[in-house]
Amino acid sequence: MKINILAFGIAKDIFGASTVDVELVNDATVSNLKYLLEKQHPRLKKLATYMVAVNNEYALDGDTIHERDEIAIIPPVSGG
Amino acid sequence: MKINILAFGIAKDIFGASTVDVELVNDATVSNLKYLLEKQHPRLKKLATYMVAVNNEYALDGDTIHERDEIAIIPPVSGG
Amino acid sequence: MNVQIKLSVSTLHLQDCVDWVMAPETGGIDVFVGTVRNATRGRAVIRLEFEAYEKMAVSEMEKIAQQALAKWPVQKILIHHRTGGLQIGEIPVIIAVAAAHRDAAFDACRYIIDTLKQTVPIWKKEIFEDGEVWVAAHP
Amino acid sequence: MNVQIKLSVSTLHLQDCVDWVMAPETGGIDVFVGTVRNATRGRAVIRLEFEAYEKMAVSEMEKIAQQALAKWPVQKILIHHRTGGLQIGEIPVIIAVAAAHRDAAFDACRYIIDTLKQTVPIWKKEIFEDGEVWVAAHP
Repeated sequence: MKINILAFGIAKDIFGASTVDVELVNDATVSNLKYLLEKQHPRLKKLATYMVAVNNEYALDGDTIHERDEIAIIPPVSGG
Repeated sequence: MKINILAFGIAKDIFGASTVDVELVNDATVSNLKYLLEKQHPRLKKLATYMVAVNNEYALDGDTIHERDEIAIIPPVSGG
Repeated sequence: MNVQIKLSVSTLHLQDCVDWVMAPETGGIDVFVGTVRNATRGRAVIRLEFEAYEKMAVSEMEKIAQQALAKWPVQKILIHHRTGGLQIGEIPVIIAVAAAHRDAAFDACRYIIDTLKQTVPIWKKEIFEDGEVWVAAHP
Repeated sequence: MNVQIKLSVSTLHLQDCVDWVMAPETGGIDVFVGTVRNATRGRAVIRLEFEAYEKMAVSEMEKIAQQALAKWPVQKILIHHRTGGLQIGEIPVIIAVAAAHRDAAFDACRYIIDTLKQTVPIWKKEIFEDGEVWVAAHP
């Protein structure tokens, strides 16, 4: 399945775009997604940390990703 | 010496006036003043507590009172 | 000057208070706004009367501000307090503290209101439909 | 409703925020006002850019407000946050918490700003004369 990933903050700079498409197998995990993204964009590994949000909720590495989920890369937040 | 005492809050109600005159010996202490006032106005003893200010500073029982000092009775404060 | 203390018979203005403490090097401001509650222990309050021993109240507030400046890395402190009659919803006190970092602003602001309520010679009378009470006067 | 959350590209209005949380049964309001500091680690900041993952940011702020309501006896909570470009002295965030008693207002307000800075997907870019940095991105 092709998943469109939203990027914010420095992740947008790293991807060079506010979204990127990733090809994932069905029932891929957040961890699988991170592995793929880090292979394509090694600068992600230089971040202090980053999270993945699935449908507007922070996801755990073992959570699975389904078609039509809204996926976003959340680099370290700095609001306030 | 005759000292004019300022009263605030409930102390004003107890004295029935915003100031009262008290006759004190020279070098009378705050403690002497309280004793006198409580004799004349026993309701003072019903207060949760009260302080005496000498020249706009909280005074201790042993502090002495001099002519022309500004003396005030400070019942429990409740600002804010 | 990094401290502003005021006793006032007229309405306090929140925006003015915050504008006064704000500076280019400020990162956070904590503001405490007191309000006149409509009830005390279930009894309806009609209005409040505040009385102050003005000169001493100002000097005690100044002392508290100086203590806060000594204890925490804060930049500016403002304390405005009303006197006279206040209706429900009016503002008896505004304390604003600006700091480069917010922890100091929170700590100092809370210290100031806590200490003000213990030491500053200001008295509040609650007026009920059937009487009035000087707050905290009796045990 | 006892919670108001807003992300806004235009100026935040302090007085409106405090008016919204104030109620007849309120005894104290604690307000945190963030401001744009003119320097970070000695380096002059020209302006800031805030970016938000808007839908998630609002839902995370709503969660924090609900947690605060569950943890402390507070009456109303308001969180307003800016997005887009801000100049020095402008206000990125206002948090206002009303309670019958002030301790709860202070505790809840501080919890909200501390948690917001950890969990709400909003990002701040500091723009210097000679470059720009996404705050907190790198170790």
